[in-house]
Amino acid sequence: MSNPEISIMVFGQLTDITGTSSLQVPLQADSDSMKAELQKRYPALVYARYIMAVDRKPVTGNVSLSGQSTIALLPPFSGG
Amino acid sequence: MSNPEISIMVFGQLTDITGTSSLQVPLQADSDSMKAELQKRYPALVYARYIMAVDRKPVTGNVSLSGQSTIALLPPFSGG
Amino acid sequence: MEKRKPRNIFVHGAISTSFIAENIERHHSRHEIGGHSIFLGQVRADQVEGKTVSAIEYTAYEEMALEKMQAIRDDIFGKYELTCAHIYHSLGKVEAGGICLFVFTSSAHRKPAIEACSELVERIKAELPVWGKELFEDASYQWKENK
Amino acid sequence: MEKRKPRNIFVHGAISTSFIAENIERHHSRHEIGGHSIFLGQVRADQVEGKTVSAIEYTAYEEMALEKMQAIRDDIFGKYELTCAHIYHSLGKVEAGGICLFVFTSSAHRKPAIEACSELVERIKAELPVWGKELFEDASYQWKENK
Repeated sequence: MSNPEISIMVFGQLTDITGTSSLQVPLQADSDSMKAELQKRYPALVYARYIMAVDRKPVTGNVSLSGQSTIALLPPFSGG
Repeated sequence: MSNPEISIMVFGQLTDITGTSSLQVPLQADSDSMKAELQKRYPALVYARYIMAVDRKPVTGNVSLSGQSTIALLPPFSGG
Repeated sequence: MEKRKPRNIFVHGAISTSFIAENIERHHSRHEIGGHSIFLGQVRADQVEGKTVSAIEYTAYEEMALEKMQAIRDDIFGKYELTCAHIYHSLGKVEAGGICLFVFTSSAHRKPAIEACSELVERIKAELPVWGKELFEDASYQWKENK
Repeated sequence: MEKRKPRNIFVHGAISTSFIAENIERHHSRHEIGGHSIFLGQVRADQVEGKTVSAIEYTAYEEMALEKMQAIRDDIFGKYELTCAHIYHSLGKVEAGGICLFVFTSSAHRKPAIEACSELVERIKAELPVWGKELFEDASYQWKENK
């Protein structure tokens, strides 16, 4: 059985890498495996500065994911 | 021969003591004698906080005065 | 902590001077206020390798930005004795010379308003998930970086 | 130093929000500016022994104040990298809730504008020969004191 797909929001300069602001990727068990999956699909992410946010909180360490998780990729902020 | 009169500008709460914003007093040789003359006329000045300005500069020490001097009495500033 | 709906800070396009004036005007009835501090961010026409920035296009992760802004507000109100604080940030395109950020704090005496305004500006730039895309006159672009 | 006629800073009565808005608006064509800092002093309806301040009446030793303000401007422009600075202070009566002081600084990056604005406010309050007479509702008064 393959993993269900989940949407990932992509912001700022990372959209230059992904070509879209909303990715559909197979759900992974945790944020570390999700990062690995994304880097396999978009090798340029390895060199990009970004953080992952899960449920609108920046991920520090590794957190587990579910189909209800809200996931986003955030490059350095540049508001103001 | 009596001294010529000179105008002295009075500002802020000092006008409560002098009753006017422009005094006419006999010219004195220097700022110290002028202060003494003013305190003789308005004894409440002894207890008032103020500086004298001559030609728009605060007087520090004693400066000599002439009929061309522009003299002002300035209580603590409270702008803004 | 109780869950509140965070207040909106985002406005579409440039922030107008009439919007700013109305905001100030609304405080004339607040007779306990003695000082207001305002910061306005304005889009600069920077030169980059012979090209000129003509506008910045802002995008944000809005839900996260509003939650974060509410947390920053709570911190600031805990730290400074303010009567009020108002924050507005542009989304979408703001031409060079336009206002993209409006931070407005008020207090009985001047110090809290001045210090809180300055701290809010720093935290907004560092902590809100907002991105600026600097558009050049020839339709090329680069992503803004905050220092 | 060469003798210049110092620029005027005094306006009669309260400073209107439309005056403030026009002043900001005029900077939209200055594309090298990235940040503006504004301080507004507002007349507070302080309570003193059961009486309420209804207005402040400002007087100044104008010639001396303008010369001093020019000297302060020179200091500030020597110390901070500003594109411009504008200062306005009320004379005459300003009702509670009205704006009596408007300090407005601009720079390419935010820090100089913010720091210069704050320093200007401190120096204006400490060094300009201006006096505020706090008028109570019953026609009595007391002289304002700056801390």
